[in-house]
Amino acid sequence: MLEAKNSEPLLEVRNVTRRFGALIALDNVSFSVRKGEIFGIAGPNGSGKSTLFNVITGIPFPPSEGEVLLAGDPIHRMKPHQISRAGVLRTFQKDAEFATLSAGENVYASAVYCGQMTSAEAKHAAEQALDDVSLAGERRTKAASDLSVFERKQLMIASAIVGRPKVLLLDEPAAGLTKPEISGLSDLIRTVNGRGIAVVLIEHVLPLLLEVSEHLMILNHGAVIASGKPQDVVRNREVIEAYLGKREARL
Amino acid sequence: MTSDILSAIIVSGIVLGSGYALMASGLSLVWSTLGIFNFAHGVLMTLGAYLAWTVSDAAGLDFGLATGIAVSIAAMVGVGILIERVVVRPFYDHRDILLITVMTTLAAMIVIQKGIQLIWGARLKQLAPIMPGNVRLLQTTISAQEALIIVLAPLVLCALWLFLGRSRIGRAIRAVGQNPSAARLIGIDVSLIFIIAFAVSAVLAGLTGVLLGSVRLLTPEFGAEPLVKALIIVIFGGLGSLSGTILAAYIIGLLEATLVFLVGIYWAPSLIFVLLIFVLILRPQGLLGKVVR
Amino acid sequence: MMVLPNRKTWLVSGLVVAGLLVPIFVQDVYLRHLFIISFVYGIVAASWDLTLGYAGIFNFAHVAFFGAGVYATGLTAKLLGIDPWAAMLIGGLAASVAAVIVALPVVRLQGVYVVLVTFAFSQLVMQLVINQSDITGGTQGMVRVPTIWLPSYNFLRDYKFGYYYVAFMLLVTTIVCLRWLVRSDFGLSIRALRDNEDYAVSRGIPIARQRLKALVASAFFTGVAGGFYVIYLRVASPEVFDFSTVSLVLSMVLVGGTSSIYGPVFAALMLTFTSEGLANIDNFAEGRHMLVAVVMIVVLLFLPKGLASVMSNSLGGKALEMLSRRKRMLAPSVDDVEQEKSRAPVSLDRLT
Amino acid sequence: MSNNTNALEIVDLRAGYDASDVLLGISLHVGLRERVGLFGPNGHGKTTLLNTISHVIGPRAGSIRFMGEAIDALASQKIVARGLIHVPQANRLFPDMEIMETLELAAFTPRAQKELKTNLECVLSLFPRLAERRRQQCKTLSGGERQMLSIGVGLMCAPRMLMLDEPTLGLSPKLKDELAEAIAEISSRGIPLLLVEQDIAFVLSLVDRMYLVDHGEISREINRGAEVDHQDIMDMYFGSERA
Amino acid sequence: DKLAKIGVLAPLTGGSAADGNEMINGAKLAVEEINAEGGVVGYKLQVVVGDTQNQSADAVTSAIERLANDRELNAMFTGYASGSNFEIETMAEQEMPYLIAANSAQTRDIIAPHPDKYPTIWSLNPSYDAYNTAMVPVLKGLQASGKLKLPNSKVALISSDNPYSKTVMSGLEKSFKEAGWTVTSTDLLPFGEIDNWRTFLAKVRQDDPAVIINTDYQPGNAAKFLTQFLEQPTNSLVFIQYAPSVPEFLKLTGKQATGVVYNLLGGTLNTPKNPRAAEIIKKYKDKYGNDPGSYGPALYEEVMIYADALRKVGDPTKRLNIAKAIGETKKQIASGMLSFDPKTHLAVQADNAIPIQFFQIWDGKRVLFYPEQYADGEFRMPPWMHQ
Ligand SMILES: Nc1ncnc2c1ncn2[C@@H]1O[C@H](COP(=O)(O)OP(=O)(O)OP(=O)(O)O)[C@@H](O)[C@H]1O
Ligand SMILES: Nc1ncnc2c1ncn2[C@@H]1O[C@H](COP(=O)(O)OP(=O)(O)OP(=O)(O)O)[C@@H](O)[C@H]1O
Ligand SMILES: [Mg+2]
Ligand SMILES: [Mg+2]
Repeated sequence: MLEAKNSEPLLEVRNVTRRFGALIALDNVSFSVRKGEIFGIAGPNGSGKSTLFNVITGIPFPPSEGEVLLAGDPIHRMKPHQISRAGVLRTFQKDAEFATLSAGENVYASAVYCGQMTSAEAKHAAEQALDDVSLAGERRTKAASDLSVFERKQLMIASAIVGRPKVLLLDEPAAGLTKPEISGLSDLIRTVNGRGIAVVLIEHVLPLLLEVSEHLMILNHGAVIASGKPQDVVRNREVIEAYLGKREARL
Repeated sequence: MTSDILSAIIVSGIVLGSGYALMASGLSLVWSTLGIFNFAHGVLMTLGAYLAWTVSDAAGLDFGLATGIAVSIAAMVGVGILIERVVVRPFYDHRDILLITVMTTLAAMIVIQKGIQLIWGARLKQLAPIMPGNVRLLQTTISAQEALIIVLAPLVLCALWLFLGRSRIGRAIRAVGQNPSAARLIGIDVSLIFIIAFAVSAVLAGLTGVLLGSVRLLTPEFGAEPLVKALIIVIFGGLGSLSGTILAAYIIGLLEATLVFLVGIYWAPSLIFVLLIFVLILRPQGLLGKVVR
Repeated sequence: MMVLPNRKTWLVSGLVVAGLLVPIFVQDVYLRHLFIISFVYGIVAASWDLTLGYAGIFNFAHVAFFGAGVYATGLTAKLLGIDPWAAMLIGGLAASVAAVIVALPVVRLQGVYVVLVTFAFSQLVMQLVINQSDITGGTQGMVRVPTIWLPSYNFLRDYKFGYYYVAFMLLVTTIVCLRWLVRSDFGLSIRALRDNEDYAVSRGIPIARQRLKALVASAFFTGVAGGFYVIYLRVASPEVFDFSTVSLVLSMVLVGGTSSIYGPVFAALMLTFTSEGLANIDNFAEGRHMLVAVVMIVVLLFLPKGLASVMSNSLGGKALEMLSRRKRMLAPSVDDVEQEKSRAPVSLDRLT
Repeated sequence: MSNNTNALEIVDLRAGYDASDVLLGISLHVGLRERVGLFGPNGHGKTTLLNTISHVIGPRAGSIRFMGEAIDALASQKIVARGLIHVPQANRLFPDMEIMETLELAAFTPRAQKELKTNLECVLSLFPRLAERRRQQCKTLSGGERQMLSIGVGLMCAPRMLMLDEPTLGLSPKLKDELAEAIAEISSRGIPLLLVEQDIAFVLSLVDRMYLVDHGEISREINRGAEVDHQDIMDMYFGSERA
Repeated sequence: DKLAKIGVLAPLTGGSAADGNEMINGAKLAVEEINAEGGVVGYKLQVVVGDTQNQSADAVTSAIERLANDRELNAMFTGYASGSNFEIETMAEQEMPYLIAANSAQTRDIIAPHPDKYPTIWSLNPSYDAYNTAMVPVLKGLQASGKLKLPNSKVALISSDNPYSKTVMSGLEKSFKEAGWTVTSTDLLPFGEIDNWRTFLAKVRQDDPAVIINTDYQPGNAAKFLTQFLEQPTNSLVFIQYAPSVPEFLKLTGKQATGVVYNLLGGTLNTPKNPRAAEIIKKYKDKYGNDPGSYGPALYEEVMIYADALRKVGDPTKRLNIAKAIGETKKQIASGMLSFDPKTHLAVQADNAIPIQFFQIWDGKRVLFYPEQYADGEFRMPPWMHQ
């Protein structure tokens, strides 16, 4: 594990910019995630966090400028589905699922197409992944659309970890979850990370964010305003000013 | 090419365009807002025209054109509501509402069309023009009726455009189309909105029928070709953008007229289709359609 | 992953046997002809279901694929003198090629824009056929297309006995292949794409390739059906491109129920026989069509998922559930509607 | 009994979806100037309760009275017209509409029309971001921005009582605080409040009284008087989770 | 007494429904008349209708199979059933007596190679060749007699993309060129409804020809063509193929049509010199309240011809004999003196057989000015031309 940490960067984002007409949603952002690292991202609403995930995965759009490298190879020109297959898997902030497919099929499909597994492997991997997110029993055969909000979140994560990710991008997974669910989530993140998968985590739920992430980056108006050890970053005045607000700072 | 050729092209282009714009307006109203493709829209034009004919024509009740038009427009309100009630409402919350209503409105179309044939027979008919005689435009002569259409079409469309974009009801229609339940939670009566939308759209169809019914010839299939034209124009203009629809109507009209002159009537339609395909490949969201996502 | 419920398996095998026995018990040439025709339409409708229902592609060029099959077979068989059996295959291939051409723009487009391009395409194909009148016969059509034969067997003198079995075999083969396709991983992937494009891509599913495959596959079976159609009727005429043909087949798909394959086939049989049954009534030409249309609406009222839903659950239960749905028709829950929308083959907010 | 002491009064309410029963007899009330919280595990019926009150889904049994009048038979738009406003959970709003259009449309009922100006100012000052982005389409908004708009829409409806379903969903910590203050300010104008929220700190900072929802029933009621801290509630929670 | 059913194939729904209904009416008119006189050799006739809808191959075949399945039905009649007359093959296989009016070109193409294979098929219409050849001589005649004055000898030809119109156009082009005319344009239009002729007419105006010929036979198009031509007429004779013979053409164009010329092969020859036509038209109008086009009388005659044959043979199930009898027909019918050419199974064309008729429309009336022996009026210069 340890030597994995200080090894060369796995995911590298170099001077990435994304414009929407006049609006600059991402302004020359650079950072790198090391192998096996848990990398936290936070920032005010509309600061460009999800957009960052969008341009990294090419879904639905690539960066306007700049490049993204995975283990040294540029991926920002690849087709989106190839990027996923290359090992960069994301979850979405809005809930997303294959509504008419059963939970099982949701995950299986990802295993086959993203994980490039044979049918048999995929079945097994799917079961495994669903266990990981503890989505058990008859809920696996239910159509995804009949699952509750929380169950669908679990499903989305399961279908990501089954796709042989090198880097897992989680966009506000804890939004709307209860304390116990959140602690469950942080365990899950640790387990996944334990398998040598790097995790990039966008979160507004600070307890989770500060608990799990080893490195924290704060965006504001599409630009990086702070980056480093979580406990240092949260003391940064600009961060408090722009993002945390007084109360959170006091805690 | 000589100036009178040029004017001939421009004039017939505008005539065509205005016609297309009218055809598209009503369809666009329910389709690009409520997301329901009303296959019966074309046949509603036919119905409107036939009603006006029966009331006005000497071979019918002979009450004069004004009455005829008034009656048919009034009737269309009812028809629109009926269509909404019978073939759309039962499927509001169904998952494939689009596909299902495609089917049910298609069925409605067949019923009405065959009904028309049953009642009025298949022989060609023609409505008396609202404005008889010819007028000279640029160096070309066109029937006064067509001149009327050229004038009316933009008015109708701008009215519709303001209605959808600015008026509360208009916005409510769009809101209902995009997210009915959220619309309910701000106090919009969804079913009422549906009814209004369909009634207005039917009236537009009737109006179109009445206006075109004296330029073209009435048969039970009268509305079929306008429906297709409307479909093309609404999509080409970019769904959800009425201004796009209007633009598309005139562009296609002028394009058609020009091509007819350059390559002849024969190849013009095919060429237009080819051009459409290329435009869509370059602008997948249609002419003025906003980028989806 | 999905397992076919047992009673369904029984039902299906039962139907196959019944289908095989029909010509034994039905001597009536006219009825046999109706079966043959509805089998052809069954194939066309079922394979349209692959693109329209499963892949959620608003593909209105499907009937053009059929036409491509009709003319490709007709021309190769008549002008090049290729054996009609082989010509049918050529029809399938021709249709697939047409599908590839359509796919090029279509895979890039979203929702309804597909309608326009596919529609335009079918108009172009028709124009082409009509325009090449010296080989296709133009609007008049192409007559005396040679028909299939077997050593010492004449299809023209057996009261459509042979044609029936050819058609039936084509139908069964098509259904088997289509069912296999939609239940394979490929089938899963196109449904995933239909449900949520971005999400599917983020799970490694290639949009363009899967859609292309879907179009080509459905076009192939349609093309072969077109081939048989022309071989059987021995005439190819441009009416196959008519809007009335489109609406006929479309109604079979939707009344039968999308995403089911079986449904459209039943609908094809039902609609053909109802419509022809009514043809016997005098002075009822219009009424006949009106009545059929009304039947469609009624079917959809009680079985909005089409005839197919009768096969899956018991009719009674289905109808009841439908009624209960209708009661709360105007009050779907928030999540409900969002889900309903996202469940639609092409989600509405992408259409509007 | 006289209802004039209560804005909202619910007795033995039952509701659910097609096959499943979700609410198994809920009774609660919200006073005329009261802020009440609803707290409970996911999937236990909080949203369903709000959906039933605002008649997004029809109740199966029980009674709902708003300002003394029975509303359980009324259609959603009628309830909104009376001023009982429901800000739903994770609302997708109207994808193709612009922010301003949406806010103006939200003041749909005649009553809301009258207050349009003032409410609009209030919303825009509460969420300056919305003012910056007047012409941006809802579907392109960020998660938090959409949440802002959704709350803004609720306020535009000229509420006489507010029901918020997880309003802090996806909001930055700073914005949460500002939202809390705003809500407090709004309800201090005499607008009663029914608040569903998972962020317990946020709830406690706002409400006078709190119900715990558990498997479609009210498992417990906690008054401000009875000093409870996070931990107690967490305990009940895990208790209810185990159950 | 006994029943002899006869099948009538007709497009009752879809674009050609008007023709279709007329066919049925014509046939029923004849049948009622026959039955009123006690039927034929102890058989009462009964019409069974087969709807060919949009004339698609399967619609037509289904209709035929349905009728043919009825053992009591031993003859079929139609104006036209399909664009290609492919059904002739089926009829021949079933040895079904089949009388057909239109599309005689297609009929000939199918039958001429080996007539003996199609003993039961007979076409009421003669070959269309006269459409190509008759025009130029007739114009010459008019000019010679000074009734027609043409500024030049340029002709503009228009056709719609269907075999009928195209054959006529190319035929005319040939004969005009041979006669030393200059053909300024030969335009082909897509088949179907055409609303806007202006750009096209503007082009024609440029090289103002003395004669404009539109072979598009669809009355709607023809009417629009004429009205839009008259918005800015040129000094040219306007000839329109077939369409003006359809009743509603006159309704639609009214006075405007005055001066338009058209010709007709195998159409009802409605002149004092051929009383039978007038008689049939009157019966038709009395019964159905409107004037028939060509197909009402055509089907009436087809049934009558069949009745004669049945009278000769005496047994409807003797299909070949019946068909043979039909082939030997020689009688005056609504369209002239009918007899069949054994080589093509088409009606014989000639001024003293089935003549080609030239009409000019004047004040909403059709004036037959050629051939002389039937003529009921004279050609006059159209109002829009320099007198
Ligand atoms: N397609 C688009 N068109 C225009 N603006 C966009 C588009 N997508 C995003 N934006 C804008 O870009 C900014 C960044 O959006 P993004 O979703 O990345 O924010 P975020 O950091 O994820 O915020 P949140 O924490 O609320 O999710 C927002 O202001 C948003 O409005
Ligand atoms: N549209 C629906 N159709 C069927 N069942 C549903 C629907 N919406 C919710 N449910 C079910 O009703 C139960 C209660 O859901 P509800 O959303 O009310 O819980 P909740 O307390 O709001 O949870 P959360 O805190 O995640 O919002 C859940 O089991 C859920 O699966
Ligand atoms: Mg975000
Ligand atoms: Mg909830």
